[in-house]
Amino acid sequence: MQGNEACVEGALDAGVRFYAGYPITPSSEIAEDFAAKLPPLGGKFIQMEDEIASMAAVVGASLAGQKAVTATSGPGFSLKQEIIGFATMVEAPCVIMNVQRAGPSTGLPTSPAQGDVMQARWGTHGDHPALVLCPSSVTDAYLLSFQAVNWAERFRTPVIVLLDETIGHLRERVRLPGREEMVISSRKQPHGDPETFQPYEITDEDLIPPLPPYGGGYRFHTTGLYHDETGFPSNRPEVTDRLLNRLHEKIDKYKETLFLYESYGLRQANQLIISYGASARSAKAAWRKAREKGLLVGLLILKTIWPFPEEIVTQAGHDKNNIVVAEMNKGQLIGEVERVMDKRIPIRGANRADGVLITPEQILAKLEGVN
Amino acid sequence: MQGNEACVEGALDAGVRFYAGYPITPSSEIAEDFAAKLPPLGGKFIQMEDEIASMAAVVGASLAGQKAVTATSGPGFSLKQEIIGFATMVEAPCVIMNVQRAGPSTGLPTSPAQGDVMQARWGTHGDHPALVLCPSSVTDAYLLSFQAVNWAERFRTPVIVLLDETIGHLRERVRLPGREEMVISSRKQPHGDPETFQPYEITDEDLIPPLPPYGGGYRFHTTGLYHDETGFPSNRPEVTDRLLNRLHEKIDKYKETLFLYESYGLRQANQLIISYGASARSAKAAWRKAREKGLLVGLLILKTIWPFPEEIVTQAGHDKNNIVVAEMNKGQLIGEVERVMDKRIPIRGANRADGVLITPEQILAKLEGVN
Amino acid sequence: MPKKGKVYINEPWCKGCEICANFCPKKILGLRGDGKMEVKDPENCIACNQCVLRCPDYAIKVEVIENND
Amino acid sequence: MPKKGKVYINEPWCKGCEICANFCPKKILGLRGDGKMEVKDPENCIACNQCVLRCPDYAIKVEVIENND
Amino acid sequence: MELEKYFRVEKLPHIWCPGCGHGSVMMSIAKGVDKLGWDPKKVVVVSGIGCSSRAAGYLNFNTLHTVHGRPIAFATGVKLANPELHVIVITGDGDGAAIGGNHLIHACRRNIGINVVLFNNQIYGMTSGQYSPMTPEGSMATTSPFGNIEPPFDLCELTKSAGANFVARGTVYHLPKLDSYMEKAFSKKGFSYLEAISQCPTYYGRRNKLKTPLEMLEWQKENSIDIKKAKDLDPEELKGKIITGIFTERDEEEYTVRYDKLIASVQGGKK
Amino acid sequence: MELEKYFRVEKLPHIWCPGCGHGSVMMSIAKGVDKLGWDPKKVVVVSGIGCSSRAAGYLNFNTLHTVHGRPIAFATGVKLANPELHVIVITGDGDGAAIGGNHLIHACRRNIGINVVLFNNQIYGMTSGQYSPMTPEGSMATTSPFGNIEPPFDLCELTKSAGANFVARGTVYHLPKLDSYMEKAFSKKGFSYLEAISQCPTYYGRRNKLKTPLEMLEWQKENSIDIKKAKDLDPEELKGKIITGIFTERDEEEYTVRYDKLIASVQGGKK
Amino acid sequence: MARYEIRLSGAGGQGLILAGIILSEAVVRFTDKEVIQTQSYGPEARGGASKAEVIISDEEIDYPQVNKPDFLLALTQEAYNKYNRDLKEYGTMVVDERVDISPRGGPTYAVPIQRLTQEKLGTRMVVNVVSLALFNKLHEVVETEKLKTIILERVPKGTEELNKKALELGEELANNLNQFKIKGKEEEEE
Amino acid sequence: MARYEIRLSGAGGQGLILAGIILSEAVVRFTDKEVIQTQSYGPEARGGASKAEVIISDEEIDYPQVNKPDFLLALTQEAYNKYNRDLKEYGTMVVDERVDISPRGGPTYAVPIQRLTQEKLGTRMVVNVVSLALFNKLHEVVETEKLKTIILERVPKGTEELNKKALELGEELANNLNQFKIKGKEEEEE
Ligand SMILES: Cc1ncc(C[n+]2csc(CCOP(=O)(O)OP(=O)(O)O)c2C)c(N)n1
Ligand SMILES: Cc1ncc(C[n+]2csc(CCOP(=O)(O)OP(=O)(O)O)c2C)c(N)n1
Ligand code: SF4
Ligand code: SF4
Ligand code: SF4
Ligand code: SF4
Ligand code: SF4
Ligand code: SF4
Ligand SMILES: [Mg+2]
Ligand SMILES: [Mg+2]
Repeated sequence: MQGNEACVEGALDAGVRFYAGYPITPSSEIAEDFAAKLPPLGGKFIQMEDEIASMAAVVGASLAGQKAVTATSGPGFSLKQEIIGFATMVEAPCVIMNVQRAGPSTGLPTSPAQGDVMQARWGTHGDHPALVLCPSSVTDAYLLSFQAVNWAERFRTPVIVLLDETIGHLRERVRLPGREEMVISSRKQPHGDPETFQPYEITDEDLIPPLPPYGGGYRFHTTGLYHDETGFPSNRPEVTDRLLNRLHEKIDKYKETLFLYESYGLRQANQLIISYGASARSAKAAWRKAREKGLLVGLLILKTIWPFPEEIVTQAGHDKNNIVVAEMNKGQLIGEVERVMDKRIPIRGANRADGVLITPEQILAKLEGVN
Repeated sequence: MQGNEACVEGALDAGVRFYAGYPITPSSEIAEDFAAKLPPLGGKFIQMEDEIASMAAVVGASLAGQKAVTATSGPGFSLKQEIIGFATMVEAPCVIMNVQRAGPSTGLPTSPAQGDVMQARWGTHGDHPALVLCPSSVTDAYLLSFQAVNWAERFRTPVIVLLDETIGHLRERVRLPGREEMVISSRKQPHGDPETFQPYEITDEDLIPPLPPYGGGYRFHTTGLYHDETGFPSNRPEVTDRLLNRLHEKIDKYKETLFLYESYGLRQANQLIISYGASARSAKAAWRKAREKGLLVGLLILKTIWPFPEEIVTQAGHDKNNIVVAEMNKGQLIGEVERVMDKRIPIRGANRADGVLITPEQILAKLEGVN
Repeated sequence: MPKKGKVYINEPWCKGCEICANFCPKKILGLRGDGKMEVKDPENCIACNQCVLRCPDYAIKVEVIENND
Repeated sequence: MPKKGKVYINEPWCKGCEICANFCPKKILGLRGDGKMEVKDPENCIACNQCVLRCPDYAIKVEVIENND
Repeated sequence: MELEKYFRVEKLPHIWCPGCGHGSVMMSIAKGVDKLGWDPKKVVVVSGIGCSSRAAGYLNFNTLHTVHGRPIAFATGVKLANPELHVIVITGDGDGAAIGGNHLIHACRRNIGINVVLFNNQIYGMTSGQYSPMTPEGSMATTSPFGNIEPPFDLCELTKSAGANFVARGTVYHLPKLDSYMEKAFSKKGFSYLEAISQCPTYYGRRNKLKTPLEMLEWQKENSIDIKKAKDLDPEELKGKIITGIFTERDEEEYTVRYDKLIASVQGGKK
Repeated sequence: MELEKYFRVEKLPHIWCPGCGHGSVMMSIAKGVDKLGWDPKKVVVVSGIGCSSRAAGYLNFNTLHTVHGRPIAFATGVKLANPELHVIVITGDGDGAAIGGNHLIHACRRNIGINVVLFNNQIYGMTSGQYSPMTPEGSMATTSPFGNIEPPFDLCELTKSAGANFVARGTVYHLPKLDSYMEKAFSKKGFSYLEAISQCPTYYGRRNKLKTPLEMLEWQKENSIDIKKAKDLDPEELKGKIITGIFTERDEEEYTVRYDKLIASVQGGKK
Repeated sequence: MARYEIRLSGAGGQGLILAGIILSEAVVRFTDKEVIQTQSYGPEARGGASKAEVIISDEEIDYPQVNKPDFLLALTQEAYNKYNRDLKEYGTMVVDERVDISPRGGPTYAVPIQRLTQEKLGTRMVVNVVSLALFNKLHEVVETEKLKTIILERVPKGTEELNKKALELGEELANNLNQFKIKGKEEEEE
Repeated sequence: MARYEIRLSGAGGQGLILAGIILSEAVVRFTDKEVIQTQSYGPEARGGASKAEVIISDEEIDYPQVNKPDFLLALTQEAYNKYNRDLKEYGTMVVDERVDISPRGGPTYAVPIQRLTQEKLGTRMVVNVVSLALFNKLHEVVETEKLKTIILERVPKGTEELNKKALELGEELANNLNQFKIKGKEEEEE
């Protein structure tokens, strides 16, 4: 199975029955696969006129009660930003898969890159939280897509699966847990009187309001303006503040459970490699080679990159005397590592942004004592 | 003069003769003012069908030889991102004014905010440099708009003027240098044989290729794909690498000259307030009050926020024992301050993101020894 | 026998645009000093409902009165 | 007297789509084993230029030959 | 018709200016739903951004106030996800014809069962009076201080060419007719486009010598020509006129119906 | 016509697949410029993204290969900034009709002096064969594995309704006619739209039982109907047919001409 | 003059924003003082209550927002209700005579601005200039002639005479302001 | 088998990517080995040279890119020119007989794959399956029957028989490979 295909399988298994998208290399197989697999399941695939419309249709379908996904790559991801912000604001569950290619602009449409890492966090205007997952294997692609749908539903928020061309187009053996271990989450439903229903009233400590589907008996208003518990616009500062804080807090609160990662040999290490996505494959090869050479190196592979797993990174890195951050860009997530780590620990970037998968050798070269 | 109007005056004085835009609060006065002032100067104003088209038209006009501007606010800024990346990639001089309002999404269209600070840096897909200026007075609005046009031309890159609703709609006394002090830059022109002209050939040490206008006798190809010196696409890693590095380096090289800021009382201070844009007005009031109370506080007002003036900030902050970063968002530029400063210095955010201008009192409260 | 009507104006909703007054065939509606519409000559209302139809603010209701004279 | 033509095929440009061969009224063009077009029967070319017009790769030129017989 | 059944009366009076035509068009929508007897719980109103789009907040259905220019794309998602819903889009001449023009024509092409009502006040009201793609030539607006030189769209012709099943234009002046078009639009399976000429006294009227709402309504009256009459006039005579009436009524198969057939056939009859 | 004058011959052969129709349309463009005798230095070709849009790289003018869907908007900036330039837009059915549809109709409306040539191969070629808004109903494509259920646009009708001064459709099969439309389109002041039916053997043909480029060309031949003949046929007979010919020829004043007049009047005659 | 905060409020469409702009321009052009003018925007500025705010100061004005006005003008009830809250305890308040106000300390005047404007000038269109002139005269921000210059630059052609009269009316009201004085809280309690 | 890198190259449209996919699927389904398959995408994959790459290993495969192939198949000159460079010095190379190659060390075979496919099967369409079978037989990755299963699942309906024959032809070529052997650099220098 290809990485892109695994994303589709993961999403379908999590209950996705709606896809709207616009083709773009190297993500198109996701659309093509949904086009083939949804109608037999009674689901809907639609190719919209552009990425903006796709994002809008996904949010519309989500509010109509479907678990909904869209997929794209760099240029399309830029176009979707406005409505990703809308989805965040109205708390419409949805998943956006971005199979990264080399940018900026048209760049190298068929080459791998990890240049949209900061954009995934900061791409839409205004303050907003972001939940972003980065697979580094085809198995990950399946699992994280499944997880993304679950989290989108549970936290009522867009979740981004940030692949790269390498993982999207990779075929390899997939190892999945048994179906019974895969627990599906769906959005919370209201139970009270439809007449007094307030769509953004918070009754649960998870800070997340229930979301009934259109036509399900509840009628409510939804807007991208700041709104109060009734869903209607308000510009009272206390309302604004409450809403924005809640949007952040509903995720912050569960931060620890959201930090997915793998780590190798952290204890017996005085150096640390941090990586994610396709780069993590090279990082792991580098880590193995370093270990073979007898270097005391640890490896941290991040699966959740936003919210940035500050605690995991500081914990893994605080006692090291060299940290290498391997990524296929000019240095993006390294900024976060620098932000959270003490200045006395040297932090080095192993970077590559020329459209070629970063090599283990490049990463090795940033470790101390290699030669 | 209103802040928005001052932007128009600054741009016109710098030679802008083309504006394409799409109205949006609170930036619309910029469009309206250009609509009134350009035709009498023989310039062109066009209201396009949306923000994407506006950005495209501006780049088209720029390549046809005009100094060109567009203006927008949050949602429109999100939409322009893809083509801002294109402008960066093809090195089309242009200026984008973003008068920030409270987001995410439609948010509070008429309220001030500084929520697009990170987006201005990371909003488009792929790695790319950014040049972003933040006025905190109407005078600044004029001067920085003038400067933005100059820099766009000189560095062949999009330059962003990041205002906020407060500054955009503020009227106050404007103090300008004499016309003779205002030096206008225009893009470099080629001189060689049109037949052998290579649009991206670097002959000068400033790393910036000349840009002839369409119809001026030179014929050349331009693409958002990675391209070599001839302007034609190439996916050879060394070409890709060279281009991306040059795009960053042509600005990095001049970084020091790009850091515009104001500072007050840094020497005799053990605490530091850092701010920018409208927040800097409140910060200055807070600073005054703190000084009146006898506190040893310094103030750093950043005008250039990207590239982040690391050297200026570390220089101003390294010997302080409290740094307060005042901004109207949930904490954006503070991340950069944290990144560059030593961990032992406490860094506190004075933040407000409810649509109300941050108050001097809020900032004061973050200083030590206020009460 | 011509209908007669009683006109109710929902004052908080009325914005004083004068559209109703202009469409009233009997010209019996007029703006008060505070910018709200009022019925100047209630007797003459023929319950034609023009004002109701035309008011963009849904601020008018007309009740048909039994013509008991 | 019917025109005669000499056909030049720019081999590096030819992609072997066979469009020219299909439009040639004299059916004198045919694909070589390596996928390039060749003139199978040069004598019969009437310089009608159909192949030139039809080749989407601009890979054919036809020269009109003086008919000296 | 009881106001309470279709309006969130507690939100009234609406934010629109005195004499704004949008209130009249909104009422016409409520009447349309009433005439068709749709269950309000099955009605979804999707709007964009603009004064007109604020209507969503007052109508007591499922209401979705989205982003500028994209309500039709959101609505496409809603309708396709649940074809049993009655999906109405409320948009403006800026929202629907400027930034949103592409979604409009694509929805026409797909002929998806959405009823679009475009409040055409020939100006951007919400942002204080810039010209729109439907502002008449020569009009004054904040961004056409020397008079607008761009020809306006005839969106009825355009949506017809793009494939809509039903296309009509009415005016606030001719309210009863507008109500009847509304009913026809709503009862049509497939995509319908209904343009309602509305008035913006605040930003269009004031700048264009139509000082009162009444003058604007009279302008509508004087400049309207019924489509049947228009057929006999030549383009010159029609310049600047509002052609009203029904532009097309077709019965091409609706998109979600076609989709359901596709699913049925893929599933081999079972469902 | 000398190839060297209009082509960057050193870039040839082009990247297009064997038998791709785009090469033929590109040649027709070069011939058009040649016939009008335009100075290549004053010609600007703006394209979007797609196989078709790659044509910009081979034509020896000022060539601007932009982003997907927006070439007309870029071109609007170019033309307005310098009305003396001859601005040609090369686009595809995805680039120009899907993501770029709005820019197309707005440029028609403004009637700005841009010549749009849309390479309609009825598929997204560059991204390997997804259906486009101009893919015939029932066609197989990677995203319509059960056959396309969306009706295609007739962009000639649409651009005509939107206000273009010149609209025509030709096919690669009928090349000489295409050449003549090209010449007419280019010589028209104001906006022109010329649709060239092209063939994508790789992604359309293979999946739709048109195995060779020749079969695709023959499909064009058999399915084309001249617009004059089409007038006498009813919609059912025309379903799935390619109507070719000139759809409209008007002489409404071009946008930048109007703009220059505006400037002159604002400046009070002086300039 | 240390920092002095002014809020002019009324109904949308009464032109108070223009009044604020004229005032601030007068300060810029004819005095050495610093000045800042801001206004509220958006749909809420259409219909409903609307306000323009001006800050005048001898010193640099950092924080540009009016938080505790020294002076409040309220032409309508709605404006009063919305905007009177944060007026300084001893700040000056001028309201239209028809506005119901709660008793307060600080100088308070209920002036028949709208009525007199209508009666004397035959239109309410210039109520903004009347109010502006009243304020200016009261505080003597700039001389009458200077204010007039700017007013005439800013008002629509053809309304010059009307606006001159409005200016006179406003000054007259200022001169007679004491007759409109409302007894303050404390005075009442006596 | 430690990490073994395979590159199958030829002209776009020859179906080598499908060959790569079939090979990797065979490994996944019928062995315990790890496998990775990648391919190059984009316009350059249409017309021109195209390649599919497979890595097979007993251990976890981290770095998924082929950098120094152990095995290269090149069906066309263009593919050879583009992709032969980084072949391991002693890696195996199989080229179509018509490809001109530079002398090298390591086992090198010039096989009339295309010609024989055309001659024996009457079409070149299945040159990919011939090549795949050749490779599989040579390395005995999976048994013939297993490979056949997957091939038959993946090829278009109606071409089953043809593909079975292609598989046989490929295996036959593998069995006779030595007769196509090219003398290596050193051998020549002797
Ligand atoms: C992406 C984006 N661009 C621009 C705007 C600003 N904006 C809001 S409403 C509007 C125009 C509204 O005009 P119209 O649709 O005609 O509605 P009206 O107010 O006239 O009823 C604009 C340009 C926005 N909110 N978002
Ligand atoms: C914003 C964006 N979305 C999607 C793409 C991917 N993309 C590139 S070309 C193309 C379609 C091209 O189709 P068409 O315009 O018909 O050209 P053709 O290749 O068929 O000639 C698409 C969807 C992109 N590059 N940018
Ligand atoms: S039409 Fe309605 S809002 Fe207008 S004046 Fe009459 S009652 Fe008031
Ligand atoms: S019902 Fe008719 S007559 Fe009576 S007030 Fe209304 S419009 Fe006038
Ligand atoms: S010129 Fe005519 S006859 Fe000669 S090869 Fe070409 S098509 Fe055939
Ligand atoms: S038409 Fe051109 S490319 Fe095609 S086979 Fe003939 S010469 Fe070759
Ligand atoms: S601005 Fe115009 S469209 Fe908006 S509410 Fe006022 S009158 Fe209506
Ligand atoms: S994919 Fe289709 S459109 Fe693209 S070059 Fe090949 S044949 Fe032409
Ligand atoms: Mg409007
Ligand atoms: Mg196409």
